[in-house]
Amino acid sequence: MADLTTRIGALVLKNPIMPASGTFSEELAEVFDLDCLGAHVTKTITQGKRAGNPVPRVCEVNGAMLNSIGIPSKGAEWFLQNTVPFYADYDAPLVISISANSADEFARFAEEVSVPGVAAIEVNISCPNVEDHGKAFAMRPGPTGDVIRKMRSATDLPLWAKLSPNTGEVVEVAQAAEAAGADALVTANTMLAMAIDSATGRARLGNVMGGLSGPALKPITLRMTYQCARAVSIPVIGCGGISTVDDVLEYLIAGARAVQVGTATFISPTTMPRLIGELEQELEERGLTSVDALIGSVDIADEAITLAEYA
Amino acid sequence: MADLTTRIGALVLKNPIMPASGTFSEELAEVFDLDCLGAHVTKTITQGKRAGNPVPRVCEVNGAMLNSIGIPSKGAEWFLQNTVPFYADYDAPLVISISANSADEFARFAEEVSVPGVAAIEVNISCPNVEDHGKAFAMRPGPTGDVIRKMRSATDLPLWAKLSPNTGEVVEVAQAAEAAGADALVTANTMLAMAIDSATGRARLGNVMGGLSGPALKPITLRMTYQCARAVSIPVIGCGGISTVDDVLEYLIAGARAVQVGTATFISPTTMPRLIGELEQELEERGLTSVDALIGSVDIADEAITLAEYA
Amino acid sequence: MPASLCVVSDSAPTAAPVRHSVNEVDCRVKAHEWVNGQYRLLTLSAPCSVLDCQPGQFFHLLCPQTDRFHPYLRRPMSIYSCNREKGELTFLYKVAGEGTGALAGLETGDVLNIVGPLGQGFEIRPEWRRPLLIARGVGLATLAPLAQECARLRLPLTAICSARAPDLLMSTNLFRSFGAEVITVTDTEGNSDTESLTPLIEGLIRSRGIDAFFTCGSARLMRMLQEIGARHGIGGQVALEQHMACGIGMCQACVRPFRREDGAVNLRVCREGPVFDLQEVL
Amino acid sequence: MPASLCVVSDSAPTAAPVRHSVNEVDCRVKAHEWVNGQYRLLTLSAPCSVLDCQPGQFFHLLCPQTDRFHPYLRRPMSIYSCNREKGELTFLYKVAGEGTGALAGLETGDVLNIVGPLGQGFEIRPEWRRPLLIARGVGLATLAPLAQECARLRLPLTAICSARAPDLLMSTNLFRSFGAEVITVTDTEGNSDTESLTPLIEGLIRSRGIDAFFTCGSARLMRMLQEIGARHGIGGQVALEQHMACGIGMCQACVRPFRREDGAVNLRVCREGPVFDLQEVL
Ligand SMILES: Cc1cc2nc3c(=O)[nH]c(=O)nc-3n(C[C@H](O)[C@H](O)[C@H](O)COP(=O)(O)OP(=O)(O)OC[C@H]3O[C@@H](n4cnc5c(N)ncnc54)[C@H](O)[C@@H]3O)c2cc1C
Ligand SMILES: Cc1cc2nc3c(=O)[nH]c(=O)nc-3n(C[C@H](O)[C@H](O)[C@H](O)COP(=O)(O)OP(=O)(O)OC[C@H]3O[C@@H](n4cnc5c(N)ncnc54)[C@H](O)[C@@H]3O)c2cc1C
Ligand SMILES: Cc1cc2nc3c(=O)[nH]c(=O)nc-3n(C[C@H](O)[C@H](O)[C@H](O)COP(=O)(O)O)c2cc1C
Ligand SMILES: Cc1cc2nc3c(=O)[nH]c(=O)nc-3n(C[C@H](O)[C@H](O)[C@H](O)COP(=O)(O)O)c2cc1C
Ligand code: FES
Ligand code: FES
Repeated sequence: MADLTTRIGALVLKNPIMPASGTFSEELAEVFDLDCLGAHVTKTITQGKRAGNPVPRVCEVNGAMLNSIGIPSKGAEWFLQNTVPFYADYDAPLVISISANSADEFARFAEEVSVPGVAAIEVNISCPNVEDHGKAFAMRPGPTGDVIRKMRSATDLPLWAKLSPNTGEVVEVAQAAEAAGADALVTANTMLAMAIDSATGRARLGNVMGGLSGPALKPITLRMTYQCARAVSIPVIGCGGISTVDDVLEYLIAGARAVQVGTATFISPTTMPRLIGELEQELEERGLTSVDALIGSVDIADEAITLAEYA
Repeated sequence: MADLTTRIGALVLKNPIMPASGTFSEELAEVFDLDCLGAHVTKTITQGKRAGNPVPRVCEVNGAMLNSIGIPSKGAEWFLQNTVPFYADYDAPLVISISANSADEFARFAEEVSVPGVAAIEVNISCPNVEDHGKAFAMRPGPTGDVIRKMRSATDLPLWAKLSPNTGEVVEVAQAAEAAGADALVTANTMLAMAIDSATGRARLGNVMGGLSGPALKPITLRMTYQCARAVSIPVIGCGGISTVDDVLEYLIAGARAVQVGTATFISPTTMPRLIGELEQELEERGLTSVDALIGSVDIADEAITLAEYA
Repeated sequence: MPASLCVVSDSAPTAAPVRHSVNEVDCRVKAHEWVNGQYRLLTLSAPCSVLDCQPGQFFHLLCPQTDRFHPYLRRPMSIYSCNREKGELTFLYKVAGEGTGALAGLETGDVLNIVGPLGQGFEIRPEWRRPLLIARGVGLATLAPLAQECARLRLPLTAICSARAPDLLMSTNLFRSFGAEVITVTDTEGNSDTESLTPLIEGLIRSRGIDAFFTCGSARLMRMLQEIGARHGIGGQVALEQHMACGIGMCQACVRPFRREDGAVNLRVCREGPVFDLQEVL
Repeated sequence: MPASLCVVSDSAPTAAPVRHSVNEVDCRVKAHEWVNGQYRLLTLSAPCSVLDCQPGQFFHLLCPQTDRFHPYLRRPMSIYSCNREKGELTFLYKVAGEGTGALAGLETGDVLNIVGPLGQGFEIRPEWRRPLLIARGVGLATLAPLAQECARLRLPLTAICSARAPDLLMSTNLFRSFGAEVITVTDTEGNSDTESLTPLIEGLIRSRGIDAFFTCGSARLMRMLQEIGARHGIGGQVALEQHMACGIGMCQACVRPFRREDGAVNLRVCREGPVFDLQEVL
């Protein structure tokens, strides 16, 4: 049996498959045993209560979806009292995703959620930075570095910085997160997009613009994963459009040490356990004894032009 | 019959459908009469000769494609002697796309190609700026403004700035182009992406990374079109993933005054004439007398939550 | 169609969150007929694992990819009937857009992937002895299993079925087969507006002693019932709809605002609903 | 299959660039058979507008979307035969991946959208009187119409057909029906490597007076022929392949480097090719 374990800094995951933030919750336990997963990653929370965006909050486009859920949050207190204990019953490490409006708030919040039962903090820096005209932290290396640095001194938990595909400075942001002390990167969040109903002329999301996720996003986030894996030495966790075992393999080959599955769980709630089984089978068919053997193995074709050889 | 004409600054186009640079050439005249188009837009050229990128230069992903053609160019001289005269036989205005390595080169090149027969210059600023560590001009408002400003003083032809979806500063770049004297914006070029063959572990493009185009790009470039149309007062030309008349309508509704059709022409070389006919039909069915009536008519849903009314 | 609905006894699905009560299963199409020009009845062979369901619950259907239609997200559909003995599950749906258009292409023997049962169904409180069902359009599909449940509980039942035109009235015979007194109203006959219905319903309250409202399919009717109910102190429930992504409570796509003790709260239609207290709907 | 190929007279397609010589048309599938375990023969009913074609030209096929396969780009396929009288166009193809997998699902009566004819076909120069065709695998499909053209020009023809195994040798009877002398070699028999083929071909040059090579389907065989050709001063042509997007010359996806007077140039396989001078290939 192939060894599916993968190491994300100090954490050892029993396999590289975990959910993406916002596409997973306790309710999925009604579908399958959540302990089969490499980790549990919760929906981003804010310290205080928040309402989220107007409906419709989702729509579909050409084999993908847009969402403008926003970050409705019941607040830290509710989360620590209800959500954290729920996951205590499982062996899989609990990664909690948090968001805040400034680097200092991020730090204070990180401290507050550094409680037993939490194995790592995912830092959702795709939210507006009140100190930078509302531009998301993840858009620039400076604010990204600030957030991570301040959080680093506020908690001992591993910090995973979740990057945004909306920036033109992917590599710079990744390196800033690493330099500031991030333990891993997650590539990536959704891409800002829009859809209009051509019959009615109406924006198809209540919030007008929203995040693109699902298969259409994959070529973009796979590219980011590749760029980041080459540019930093901390582990990179791939995320974006994964729904088949081939997608998982592509991310691992591009350099990801683990992957997150998002929208695919909406299409088929049993996607993650299926991928775990299929990944194991793929490794065996390829005669590989571990996931490690695949990670970063991408073969960059040389420039030679070869004629197809038919046989 | 509905009035399909649309005005892009000083230019009046007989309809809002034109090709996207790099997905159109003289050869398409063998498929249909090119004079049916609103304008002709040629593949980006550089002043000197260039070879382009290694093969494979294209691959398909989930209902879209990646390309890393690069900008193979026979140079300005060849272009002025061969390509410009070819299009002289047509009424449709000729828009030529150019690229260069610095703002000064852009300006000199613009001057060189400002010859009779050329109706406008599309400025492909998605190419590396040698004066900015190879970062594309279109990534930042500063370099974008520089290029347009220098070109503005070098030619009287209308300048269309073609924006990139890879920047995190779409609105700022658009406004910089407008402030520097651009006559129109084209939103947008391809998005940097990647694909790996999971069976072989090989990057599927010879150049490893390449540009995503086709339907998967539409939600992103439609969003840019909407953002730009609200942020500038010069015309915006939508581009990205257009293949159906609904796509055309969505862009017009979002605020585009015209659209460019790229990859769809590869899938069906008769796409553009078909879209022109269908657009006319749609306007008539909606009882609209002109394209203008649609442009920018997007209806931003109010926050009221309404129950579906079945009947 | 007079299927015996299998109702879960007392424990609502949320009571024991860690049992695997939601299943993703492939089902074969047993039959698929047009009920009228707009509605189709889809009958699936379903395994027992998904047939433990309540009236008002729904399934999330993975509509197929066809030449013309390329739905991506699942589509929520109320259970129209569920028969454990026959291993049968039916849906009554209106062909609307991409997803239902694709669904309409399914033929006997084809496979459909479904997730469910999902959500909270109707609750018939012990004090409700004389229910009135008011359904419009596809709301008839959602209320049909409730009518059956009323029959099982031997509650005398009155149902008002509303539609645009008489040929779009469905399930009236099914309601009658459950012993319901059925009143039909249609737009074409001009008796389906709230001005006509309000006195009709107030008459029923007086003559039949109606003490609960159940409705689905029309915001207008729901608002009317909220008013009548408030005036007469009559409670009830409504099955709501909202655009969904996950259908099982993870994504927060499907929220709507509700009146609760401490002001308005957003609740998930897929999870806390689709059935809600009539007066709580904002 | 012994179709009479309709050859365009003198003017190559590029000569008059503004006539609408390339057409996008929907064609019905007339027949679709397995030739062996890997190859299928697809026969289309095609309108006259696309039947003005040369051996070596190709069409760009819009492979259908199926449950399993979702090709996006078109797929290039050589014309296997083209019959103006019967209004018929055939393709012989190997089921390889996404696109050909989808293609293989086409049934008689289905519609396939094709664009063409495209590219430059073979040119049989007047000085070439004794051609040798060397094809491997699917290259047999591309060379078949050339064999027919040789027959029409009454040129005595020799063809070497190479494949992995004897059951994958196709079209040999077709070649024979055009009067060709056919020599078959296969990997399993151990006589298809260049070490075995070089003396065989040099023998044919001596015994038959071969003065031109035409090849398709193998880089290895092409390199071998370049060498033999250079040694013996024998010219020829090769049909090449390259990944394509547009297929009509617009996108520059399909370039390959060629030797020309002024050094190496990139030429488009879809436009300047797919047939090129054997010695120019780099
Ligand atoms: C809990 C629940 C139960 C339902 N039960 C039934 C039923 O029994 N019979 C029936 O005919 N219809 C029912 N509906 C409505 C049904 O889900 C929609 O008609 C269907 O999703 C439309 O999909 P479409 O692709 O054909 O339409 P499109 O308009 O193309 O759909 C586009 C998107 O909007 C969503 N959408 C459109 N209309 C609705 C709606 N009314 N409610 C929620 N999402 C919508 C779709 O799911 C899809 O994601 C129910 C809805 C809910 C929420
Ligand atoms: C001018 C020309 C004529 C051809 N004639 C024939 C023929 O008569 N019979 C036949 O069986 N095959 C022929 N081929 C090869 C045929 O086009 C490929 O086998 C086919 O595109 C594979 O598609 P796929 O989706 O099944 O494979 P995949 O591997 O899934 O294809 C992935 C992508 O790579 C491209 N690709 C893969 N292999 C090739 C190839 N060898 N050449 C060009 N692009 C490729 C595909 O077009 C597609 O875009 C020809 C190719 C060219 C360029
Ligand atoms: C409905 C929805 C809600 C999401 N909420 C969050 C969130 O709260 N925090 C976050 O970091 N990412 C959130 N995401 C982004 C996902 O975690 C993931 O990065 C993205 O969807 C790309 O992966 P996918 O294509 O597999 O879905 C959300 C995505 C969706 C679709
Ligand atoms: C093969 C190919 C080549 C392209 N070459 C250029 C180019 O030279 N200059 C340019 O500005 N854009 C180029 N583009 C981008 C297109 O003009 C267009 O912006 C992009 O493809 C999005 O539109 P689409 O989805 O309709 O294809 C190219 C796109 C493709 C697919
Ligand atoms: S649809 Fe996801 S929470 Fe209701
Ligand atoms: S495939 Fe586009 S130029 Fe050849």
